Amino acid sequence: MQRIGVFVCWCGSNIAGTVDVQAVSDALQNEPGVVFSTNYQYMCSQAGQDIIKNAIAEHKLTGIVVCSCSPRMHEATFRKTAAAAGLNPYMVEIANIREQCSWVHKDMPTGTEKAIILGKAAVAKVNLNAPLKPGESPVTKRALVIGGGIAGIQTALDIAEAGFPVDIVEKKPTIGGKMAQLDKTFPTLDCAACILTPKMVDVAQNENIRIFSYSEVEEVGGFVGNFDVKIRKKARFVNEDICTGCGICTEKCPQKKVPNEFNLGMDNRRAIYIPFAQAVPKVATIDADYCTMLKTGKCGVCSKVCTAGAIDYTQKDEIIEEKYGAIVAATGFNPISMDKFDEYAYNQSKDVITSLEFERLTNAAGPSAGKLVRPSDGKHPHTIVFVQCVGSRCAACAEKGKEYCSKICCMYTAKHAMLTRDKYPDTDVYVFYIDVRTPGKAFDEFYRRAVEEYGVHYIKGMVGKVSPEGDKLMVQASDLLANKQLHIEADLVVLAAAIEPDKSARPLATQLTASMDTNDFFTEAHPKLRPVESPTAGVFLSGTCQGPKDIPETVSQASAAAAKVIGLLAKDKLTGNPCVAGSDELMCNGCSSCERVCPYGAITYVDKEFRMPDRTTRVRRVASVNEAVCQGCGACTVACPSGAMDLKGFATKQIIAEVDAICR
Amino acid sequence: MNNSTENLQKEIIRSSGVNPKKCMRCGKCSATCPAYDEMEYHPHQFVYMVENGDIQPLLESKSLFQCLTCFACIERCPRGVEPAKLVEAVRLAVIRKQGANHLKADDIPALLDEDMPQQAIVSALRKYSK
Amino acid sequence: MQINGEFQPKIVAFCCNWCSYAGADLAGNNRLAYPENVKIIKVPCSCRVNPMFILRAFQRGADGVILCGCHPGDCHYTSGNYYTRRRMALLFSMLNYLGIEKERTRVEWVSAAEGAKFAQTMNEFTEAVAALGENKRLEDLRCKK
Amino acid sequence: MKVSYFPGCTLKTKAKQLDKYTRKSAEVLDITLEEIENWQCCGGVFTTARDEIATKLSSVRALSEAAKKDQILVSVCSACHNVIKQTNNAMQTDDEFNFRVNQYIDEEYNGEAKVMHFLELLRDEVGFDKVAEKVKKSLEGKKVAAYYGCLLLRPSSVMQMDDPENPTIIEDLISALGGEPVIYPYRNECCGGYIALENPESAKARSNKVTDSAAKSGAEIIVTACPLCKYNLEKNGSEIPVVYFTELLAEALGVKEEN
Repeated sequence: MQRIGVFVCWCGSNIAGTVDVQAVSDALQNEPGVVFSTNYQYMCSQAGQDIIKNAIAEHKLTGIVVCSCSPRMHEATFRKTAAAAGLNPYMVEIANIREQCSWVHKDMPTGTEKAIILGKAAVAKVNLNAPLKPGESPVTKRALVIGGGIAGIQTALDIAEAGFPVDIVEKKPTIGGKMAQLDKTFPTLDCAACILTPKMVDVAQNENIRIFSYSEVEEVGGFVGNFDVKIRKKARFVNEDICTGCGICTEKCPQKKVPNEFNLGMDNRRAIYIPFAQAVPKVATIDADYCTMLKTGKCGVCSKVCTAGAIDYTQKDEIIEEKYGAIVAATGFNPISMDKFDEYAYNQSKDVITSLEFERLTNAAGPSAGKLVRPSDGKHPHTIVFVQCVGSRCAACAEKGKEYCSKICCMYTAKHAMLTRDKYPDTDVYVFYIDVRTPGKAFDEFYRRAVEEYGVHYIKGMVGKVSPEGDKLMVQASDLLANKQLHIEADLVVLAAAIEPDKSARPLATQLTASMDTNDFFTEAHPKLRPVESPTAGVFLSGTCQGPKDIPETVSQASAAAAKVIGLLAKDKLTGNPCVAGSDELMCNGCSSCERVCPYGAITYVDKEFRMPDRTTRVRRVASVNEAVCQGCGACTVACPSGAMDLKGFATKQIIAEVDAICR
Repeated sequence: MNNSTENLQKEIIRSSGVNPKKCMRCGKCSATCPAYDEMEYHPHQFVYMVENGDIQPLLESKSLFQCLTCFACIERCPRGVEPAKLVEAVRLAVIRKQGANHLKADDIPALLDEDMPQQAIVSALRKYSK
Repeated sequence: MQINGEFQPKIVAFCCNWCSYAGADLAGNNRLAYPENVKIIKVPCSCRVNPMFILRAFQRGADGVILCGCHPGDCHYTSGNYYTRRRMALLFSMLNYLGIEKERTRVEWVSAAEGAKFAQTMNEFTEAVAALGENKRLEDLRCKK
Repeated sequence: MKVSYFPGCTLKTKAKQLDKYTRKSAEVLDITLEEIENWQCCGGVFTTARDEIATKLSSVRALSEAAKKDQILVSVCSACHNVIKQTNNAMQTDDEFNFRVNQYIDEEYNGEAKVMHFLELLRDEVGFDKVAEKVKKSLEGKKVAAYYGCLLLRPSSVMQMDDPENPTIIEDLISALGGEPVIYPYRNECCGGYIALENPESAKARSNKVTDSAAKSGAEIIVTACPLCKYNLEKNGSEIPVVYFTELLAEALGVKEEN
């Protein structure tokens, strides 16, 4: 018989608010095997852990039940606590009375009743627990960074700097991400290219970094320390190793009418292209959707002009398989579509643009060579209206936009407004805002400068409608402080579109078995204390894939994620999972059912000598589990017709005991 | 807020189905309102004043009868507040009282011209009278 | 079980550790309410659920049993949920034959990102089971108090 | 195709053309319009207050009638369509309202009917391509401005006809008839509506914005589905003729009587 201690956590009011913790510990006191039961405000705190340690010593406990938050949160903590007190860590079971009880049930009686039942199930299980000893697994000392924007770049550089090899997978033909499209960066106004492109070159030159551009993650298997990843290197129809990036092909290609995504479709590129001058890798890519040669078999101009002979129309997608110890998601963001906000006439006038388009318009390498002109007629705009919070901070019931604040818009709009007034003092600039949110070092000072020194008109209110009339945009807006409705005749309207995670993030999260929130941002293992780790071991988060953030914040988080990766890769071995399958050889009849269902090939058969009751010996074929290979899924336990196969930590008896406890 | 104002506020919130607390004070309703210049209290003020129980001035305001029920504020509000429904609920609180019809049937003939469609008359009666 | 004259079904939910248990946690993190009738048992993979566990649950008075696992193709163990799907298809049709309505049993794929789906599934399932009333078919009278 | 038809009071009096040309066009397009028996005025505007019951009962009766016949309920007047569709939505989504309404009517009704504007019927059931096939007299070269006003599109969560800010349904019809649709920004702004009765100045200001905007965009003719919109635009001195879209439709289909 076990001697079980029950420890009920209040989690402040998180649990105690909906669950009568005293009643739970009292009720569990009377369960079979329980010799000690108590409750405490924060079981995971040092004081709480001391209670557990002292109780183990004092009551000679052989098993522990902690009724607390999800085992995904603190199971490891309490196992360590038990181990420190000399108890086998696998004698600890958690009853999840927070995520699966107090947080989802509203009133005290139901919450308490359910918590007691969950506690009883855990006690019933622990009664049948046995001490386990984990095996060890090696760590592949290589990291994968998915996404080659500033977040992925910084993470990769930091990991490489520590001496570990890193691969960057970027779906576009070049790394650089959104930052490469920006003109200047707030609040210091350094040019984005000037600070980003040297880092891109560092990446290209770092011996520890490989770049898989124009590539996507196809499949992820394995687990922390031992991920098996398949990467699809999409055919770019140009041999990367030979292409010198001279760009002649991109000038000679006769297909000139391809919308240039780097300039957000505001100008055209050729069917063979290098996204921008400082691209890394600087090699051309053929856009198969537009290439005449690939579509009709007639053309071949690029091949003719390429002196290096790098063009290869027969190139196929390539699958690269690689092992990684850690994976970093750095998939970034995009501005949302403005389709549902056509009161601002984005789809009705070329002169209504998003802020990212404004960046390209003011960028010296952009479609207008840095001259701020109207996309419709190339004329200089004299009145510009900026609209903030377009699609941000929308209630779910409004059925459009995002509920969150996109965080970066206030600052970049202040930047746009200021730069416009600086370069074109004859321009009237209006900014319509709901709130100006500028928390950050030197941020508010920046915004005040835009108002006080540059004379930007900040108006508290919102634009209700933009009406394109002739070559003007009639802006109807409210000025809440003056209690007036304004009608402004504008030449250009700039919408601060909300940002959302890149569409590739959700399928990636599925492959990584990483969690996401309802907005498709990756969730962190702990919102405060583990902000750069995903709850899935070995998967880390970098940049805006975790939530809206500006460049300084992105870079900090990228370095933090790198630090976590380095910490993992620095280990030679990881402690494995001891919850593996095992066969009772006396019951096994050697039928091979388990072998056939095992996805890892962990089960083999051995001929073994058994002593029979009549003292003779007989050789029988029995299953044998390779514990280093077994991942503990349990498929074999169900396939086994004789009930010989069982799973440690999730034994048939244990689960049945839980079922019984719940149905009691 | 005294008791009767509080009850009136509750009644307006209940019958309109609007939760003024959802408002984030962006003013888009007033930015989009075609009748803005005819109103002394504008859509965003309706929301704010109902939320604060400052309802008496609204009851006396001509703004109640200037709203065109064009649903533009409802359509464009990013928070789904639906200010026009509040305006309607306040207006009903006024005209449902005995003798408080804003438009009386007897007044109508004087307002008509021969082309005026029936639709205008029934709509106005619905909006201005019980 | 009757509480205040209202039938409260007992529901056992087996959740795989990687997707569905995390999905249930996410429902909690987002405070998405579902009925307290649902009690979760964590298993490493949905394929760990032996038909025997389900029979045992009904025998001991459960009114509904639901299995949640990773989406097909996303199993942490590559193929475990496919086993589950095939095993349960057989088991559930047999149970249906025995008079345990198919609405009392269910397999649902819930990923770690689908907190809302988890809560919604549990709400629907509980409602469906509650509508059927108490399950008496397999109940072992010796287990009755 | 047989559908239930709710003409509305204005179509029987001041807006007879709207009704007449709807019927004529429907005939050409093999749509049988079965007029709801003993229909009553929809009230012209949907009172958004949830406790307003009596004024919505006529719409509920029409809806219930159509549901019984398992027919789509079609109206062509913007106002009728708006009131009926919003009432139906309230019957589906507002339990309290539904319960109270059902206290007043004989047979229980829970929003089963499908409500469509004639435009939607043409787009979704007939198909504009089929309409185009029946065109006898193309509107070729005619610059037509569609005037939606408020009631066809808003609130979009209920009306679900088209994008409330950048609609295309009437423009697509115009194109199908061979005309050249003119896009102008005020096509979904209010004409002033019933304010014409009490504050004609306000209605004038609203209407002029619309007609000026259409005129600036080069429109030769404005089409609308709403008698009150037509009245306001015309009364307040539109330089461009305003007609019902059904009139243009009938003209293109070759069934318009020459006056």
